[in-house]
Amino acid sequence: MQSVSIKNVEKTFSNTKELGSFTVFDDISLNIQEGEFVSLLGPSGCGKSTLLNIIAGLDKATKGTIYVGDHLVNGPGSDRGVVFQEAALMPWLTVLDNVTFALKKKLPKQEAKKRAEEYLKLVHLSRFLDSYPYELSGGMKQRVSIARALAMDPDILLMDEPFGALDEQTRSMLHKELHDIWEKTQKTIIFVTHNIRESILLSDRIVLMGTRPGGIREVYPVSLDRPRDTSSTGFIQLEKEINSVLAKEIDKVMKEEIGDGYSR
Amino acid sequence: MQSVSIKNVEKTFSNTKELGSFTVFDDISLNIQEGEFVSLLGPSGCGKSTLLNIIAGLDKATKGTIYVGDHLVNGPGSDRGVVFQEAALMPWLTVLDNVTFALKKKLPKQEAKKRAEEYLKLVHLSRFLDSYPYELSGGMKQRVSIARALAMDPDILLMDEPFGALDEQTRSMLHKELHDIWEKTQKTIIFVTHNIRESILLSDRIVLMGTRPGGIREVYPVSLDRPRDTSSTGFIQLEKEINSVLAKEIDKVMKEEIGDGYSR
Amino acid sequence: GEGSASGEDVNIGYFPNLDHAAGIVGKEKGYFEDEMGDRPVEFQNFPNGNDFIDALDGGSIDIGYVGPGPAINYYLSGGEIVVIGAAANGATLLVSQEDTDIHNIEDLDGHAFGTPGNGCTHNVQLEIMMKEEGLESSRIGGTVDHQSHVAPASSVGMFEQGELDAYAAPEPWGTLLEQEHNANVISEWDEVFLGEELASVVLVTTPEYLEENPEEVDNVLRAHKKSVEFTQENTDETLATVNNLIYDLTQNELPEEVLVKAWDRLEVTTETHADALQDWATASYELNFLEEEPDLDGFVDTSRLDSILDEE
Amino acid sequence: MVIAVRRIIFFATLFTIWEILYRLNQVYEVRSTTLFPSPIGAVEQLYIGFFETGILTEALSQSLQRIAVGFTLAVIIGALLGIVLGISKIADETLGSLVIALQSVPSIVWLPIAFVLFGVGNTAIIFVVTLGGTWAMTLNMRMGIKNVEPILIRAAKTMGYQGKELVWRVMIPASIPSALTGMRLAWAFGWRALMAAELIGRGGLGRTLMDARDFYNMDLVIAIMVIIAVIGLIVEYLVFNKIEKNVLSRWGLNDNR
Amino acid sequence: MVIAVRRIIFFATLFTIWEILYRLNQVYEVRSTTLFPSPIGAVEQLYIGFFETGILTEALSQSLQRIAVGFTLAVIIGALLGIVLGISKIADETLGSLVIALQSVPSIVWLPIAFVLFGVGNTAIIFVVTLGGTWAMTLNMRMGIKNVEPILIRAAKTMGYQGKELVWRVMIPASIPSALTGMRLAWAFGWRALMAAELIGRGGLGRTLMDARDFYNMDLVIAIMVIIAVIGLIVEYLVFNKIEKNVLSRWGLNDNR
Ligand SMILES: Nc1ncnc2c1ncn2[C@@H]1O[C@H](COP(=O)(O)OP(=O)(O)OP(=O)(O)O)[C@@H](O)[C@H]1O
Ligand SMILES: Nc1ncnc2c1ncn2[C@@H]1O[C@H](COP(=O)(O)OP(=O)(O)OP(=O)(O)O)[C@@H](O)[C@H]1O
Ligand SMILES: [Mg+2]
Ligand SMILES: [Mg+2]
Repeated sequence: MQSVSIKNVEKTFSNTKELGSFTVFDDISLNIQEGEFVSLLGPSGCGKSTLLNIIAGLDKATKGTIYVGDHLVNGPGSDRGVVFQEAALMPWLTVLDNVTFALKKKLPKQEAKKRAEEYLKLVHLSRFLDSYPYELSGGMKQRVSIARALAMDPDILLMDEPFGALDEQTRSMLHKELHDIWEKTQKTIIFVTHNIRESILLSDRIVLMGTRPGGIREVYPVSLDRPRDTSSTGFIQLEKEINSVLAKEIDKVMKEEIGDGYSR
Repeated sequence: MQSVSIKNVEKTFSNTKELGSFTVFDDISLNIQEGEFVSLLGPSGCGKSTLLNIIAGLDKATKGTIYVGDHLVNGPGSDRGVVFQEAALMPWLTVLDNVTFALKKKLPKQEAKKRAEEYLKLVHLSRFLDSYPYELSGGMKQRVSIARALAMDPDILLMDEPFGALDEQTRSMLHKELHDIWEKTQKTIIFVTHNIRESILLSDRIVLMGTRPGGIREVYPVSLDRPRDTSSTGFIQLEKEINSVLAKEIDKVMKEEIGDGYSR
Repeated sequence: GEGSASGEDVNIGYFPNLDHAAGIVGKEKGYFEDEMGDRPVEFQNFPNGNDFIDALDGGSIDIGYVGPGPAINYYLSGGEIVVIGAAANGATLLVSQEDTDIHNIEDLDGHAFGTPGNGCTHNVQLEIMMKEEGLESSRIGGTVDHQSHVAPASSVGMFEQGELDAYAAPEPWGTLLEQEHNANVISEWDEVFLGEELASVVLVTTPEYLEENPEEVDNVLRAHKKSVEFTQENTDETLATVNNLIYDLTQNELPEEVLVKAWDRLEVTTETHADALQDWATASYELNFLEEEPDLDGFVDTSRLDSILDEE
Repeated sequence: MVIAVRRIIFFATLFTIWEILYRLNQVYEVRSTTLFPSPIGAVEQLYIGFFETGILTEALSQSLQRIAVGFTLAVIIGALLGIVLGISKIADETLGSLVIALQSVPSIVWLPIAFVLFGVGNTAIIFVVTLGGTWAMTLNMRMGIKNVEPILIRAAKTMGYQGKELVWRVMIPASIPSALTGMRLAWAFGWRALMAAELIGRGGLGRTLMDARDFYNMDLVIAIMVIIAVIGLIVEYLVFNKIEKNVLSRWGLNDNR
Repeated sequence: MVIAVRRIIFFATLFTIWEILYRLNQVYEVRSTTLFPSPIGAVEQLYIGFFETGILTEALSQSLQRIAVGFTLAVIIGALLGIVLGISKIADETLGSLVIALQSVPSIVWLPIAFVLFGVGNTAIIFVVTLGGTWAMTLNMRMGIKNVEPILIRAAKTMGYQGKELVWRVMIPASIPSALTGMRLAWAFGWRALMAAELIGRGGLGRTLMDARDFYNMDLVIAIMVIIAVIGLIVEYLVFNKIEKNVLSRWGLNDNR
């Protein structure tokens, strides 16, 4: 498995006519160990997806570098599997084909099919193997996309709010599955979520990002024993702490929006 | 404002080659009062979005009828505003224009603009009025879409997981705003969510749907006083109850997937 | 005003080509205007017979110079057209590519010949001569391959690249092929079928126009006569006029020696051989270009021209 | 079935109106009677051409061979060019300008150039047909590629797809709707170019058409038009329409109203 | 700037290679020397035609008027037709078949029909040009409409948009990329049809081109090609490209690779 080290990364979008150039964050550094499970938390628009995309090699950082193991990231690769915030399914492929599509580069056809079916069963979609994406509900699409990334079995899993559109039961079932897979395969996982509980439940460390200006605000190591109990005091304590820091971030934005700080 | 009454509604998709015809639910009846706030809960793929679309007039029920007030629904109308599960923004319009787009049919230009700006401020997007949708994060798109529906000020609001991609702070801020708007304007609101807490927090009644076969399992009236306290015993009690029923639904699916009940 | 012949203008059509010298000279020298008095004259030039006929049929020209082939075919398919005089006779040359051994009609056996149009004047002339030698075109199952729409312009390139063996050429292209590309002459202009007799350009109008505007027709014919006389007496100036027109249209001139030589292979004249036209049409029928036996009665009416020629 | 009936009624109505117009014109002579074609006359010509003289049978078989080759080449070349222009900015800015510059150049201009390059013959004709269809395919393919949802390309990249495979497995499938329009147009403009090219007199429907015009046999001209149209319809319903229905229904785009 | 330089280098290279080929051919006579045009000769012809004889100036102004009217009509009619076909299933099954049947019919066939309908003149030419461009616009617009993301239409419907307004405010904006390709093709095929139509002898570049061909002035043929190409490029970069850049960047499709 692989470590990920992020060094002084800045991302500026310069194509935006309206805002001139827009700096999402300007100096992010973070070292993620091999086999570590790190969550990214932060208000909407703070740059979580942007950072994930940079790690995935899909976007270029305007400054700074990312290393995966010893390799400088300068493009996407199948060592890093991504669950996108949108489902990103190929509309011309069936559910099953969408998953095997991701495996064809690695496995022979029959094996790819078998493995795809297995992971689709995991997300309860066995009945919909031959459906096309437009025939699926929002949550079903997201589950296909999760199955696809898991089936790829990459060293590093980058997950952007993978469980956002799922009901709580399915979600906690998948929490368990993801946790098992992680334990078994010792993958490095970077996990974006809005759900503080979810992040505490799953991660070794929680990275809290802020906005305006964007960047890392706090990093919380989670030292609770697994499996974690959401009603334990340590859990509740941490949840409260993170919540209050996040609340401050949101407040700041709110003031900017409503107060005099910003005028058009 | 308007009541909504759903009478023996069935929805079957007959175009699916794989599954033959697929019946999502076959007999849903529900009366929603004027000014009532009703939440739809249920496992992924049970037909919440489908039902919402039928009420919106976008899909046709294969059987049964829907009345809004005295009118039989046979097409979409601006009396029913919809927040879609996907953001559904026009990619060629800026954030501001996307919102005014929904108002142009009702208001003069200047007024439309003013109102759009107001609601975009509410969702903290004043800085991004002139951005195009592709320049927004997932949560930001969803907020535009919420602002758009609220600005339209329809009699009936149909919201499909509107807060799914938002961080908890923004989410609870919007809970408050939505609640205030609802109290002030006495809108009828049908609200799809996966978040049991959210549904208890906001609604007058919670409709719990199931799948395979699809349909309404239970309807829970929420009689707690507002503003509701998530740590009150009534709240926790109800949460547990709903949780356990939902868990049963999911279990059923799981058995089907993993057990012998279903084979390919 | 466009697209109709009504009103004041007299619209005259012609081709920018050597055998249309009468029309070209008349236009350049202003003979038509002179005769027409205060009625304005408009000229239009055409690249091929079909377009000319379309224009006449659609009423955008009233009168004009055209080859007999399109005129006869149009007449025989029920079109309203009448020949009121000849403008030039001759002007067909049969040539073969320099590397072929084709020097006589019978040598064509097994080779390919081209003609500017299908069943055009030159096509019929060549095929009827072949028929006398017992040869038939591939069109009717014979052994000589026929390419029916080789524009004179294309013929040069095809000769150069050896892709066409023989060509029934209108002047001045026959001469051009002979002089510039060393083509063999299979048959001189006066040896081809109907040779000197067959009109290469005739002056036509519609019977309706003839009936309703006899004076204008007479004026045109008078100018036509003047032009023909001029060209007969002033070869150099005529050739220069034609070449200038070509230059004005294409920024290019034909070599002078080609024009001079070609000039000898045709005869600008008002002499109309109605029987040659009938013979040509009959030959066309014999060659299966026409389905019914042609009867050109009423196609030629040179009475007005004859009386003008008699005026002096 | 309903569709077929609808279509038949539609065309039958057109046919009848046309024939009535023709007869009215014969009587009132509003327009030239020689050049106004009659649909019944065209049907007659079709019968004669196929079953009596056989000239249409022969011409058709020649033209079909040429259009088949030319169309195939146009689609392949056009697709390749379109992909290159859609993907590479440099190519779009240089080669792209050339494509735009050349696409307005009519077949009559290409013809002499083709003669110079390939000599007079089938090759030259096929060259012209290919050119006739290529640009439509190129531009549609290019726009199809440019319009692929970026997220799909990004997703495929993280799965290890790149270069040729990315094009083949993602960009091309995603551009099929555009490519389909390109193919339809390539087919149509290929025919147009073919008709122009066959005028040089090496057989085919184009030559027959010109010959017919030379003798003012407008009914035969219409008969040839009908042949082209019918072949167009056959190909449309056996090929293009099938693909389109399939693609649109897979993508859930069937009921856009 | 970089783009412009790139483009100039590209075209200059083509020009040079061509002239070299021409000179080699003059010496070795691989191909017909009469018909092989020289680019320098073409430039000369351009100079003469614009500044000495003036024939190109006149022909160009005539052709431009016709293409302007014909193109505009083609885009408008094509867009309307395409929208109708894209929206209405019945229209697609009947009128759509007709469009498909007619689009392969070449201009040479339309020409005599246009004469019968409009007489020989500008109207007939513009008719043919319009027909030449319409189908490309129609088919692209149709596919554009069919390809609009259903969710956008659904969203607009819930905001009270329907009928004409839905088409105008949602379907058309959403189909602009397709429509743009349609316009580009309508422009190109409009020119092609124009060249064919102008042969009937009412002036314009088409006629000059034919005359030049008939009298072996291949340099002038190329000069006319260059004129058409340059106009194409000007329109491309002043109109189409601007719109495209604008649209693609708004939609975030700029960096598809
Ligand atoms: N292509 C782009 N051009 C300009 N700005 C962009 C672009 N993509 C993203 N941004 C901006 O970058 C910021 C961060 O976006 P990002 O998608 O990373 O947010 P996020 O943290 O994932 O938010 P969310 O939780 O809502 O998904 C946003 O303010 C967004 O407006
Ligand atoms: N166009 C369609 N064709 C066939 N089946 C469809 C179509 N649209 C939806 N379905 C099926 O209908 C069922 C219900 O879908 P719906 O989108 O209503 O679910 P949902 O309750 O909103 O789920 P989620 O919470 O995941 O959004 C799903 O099983 C889906 O596969
Ligand atoms: Mg995000
Ligand atoms: Mg849903």
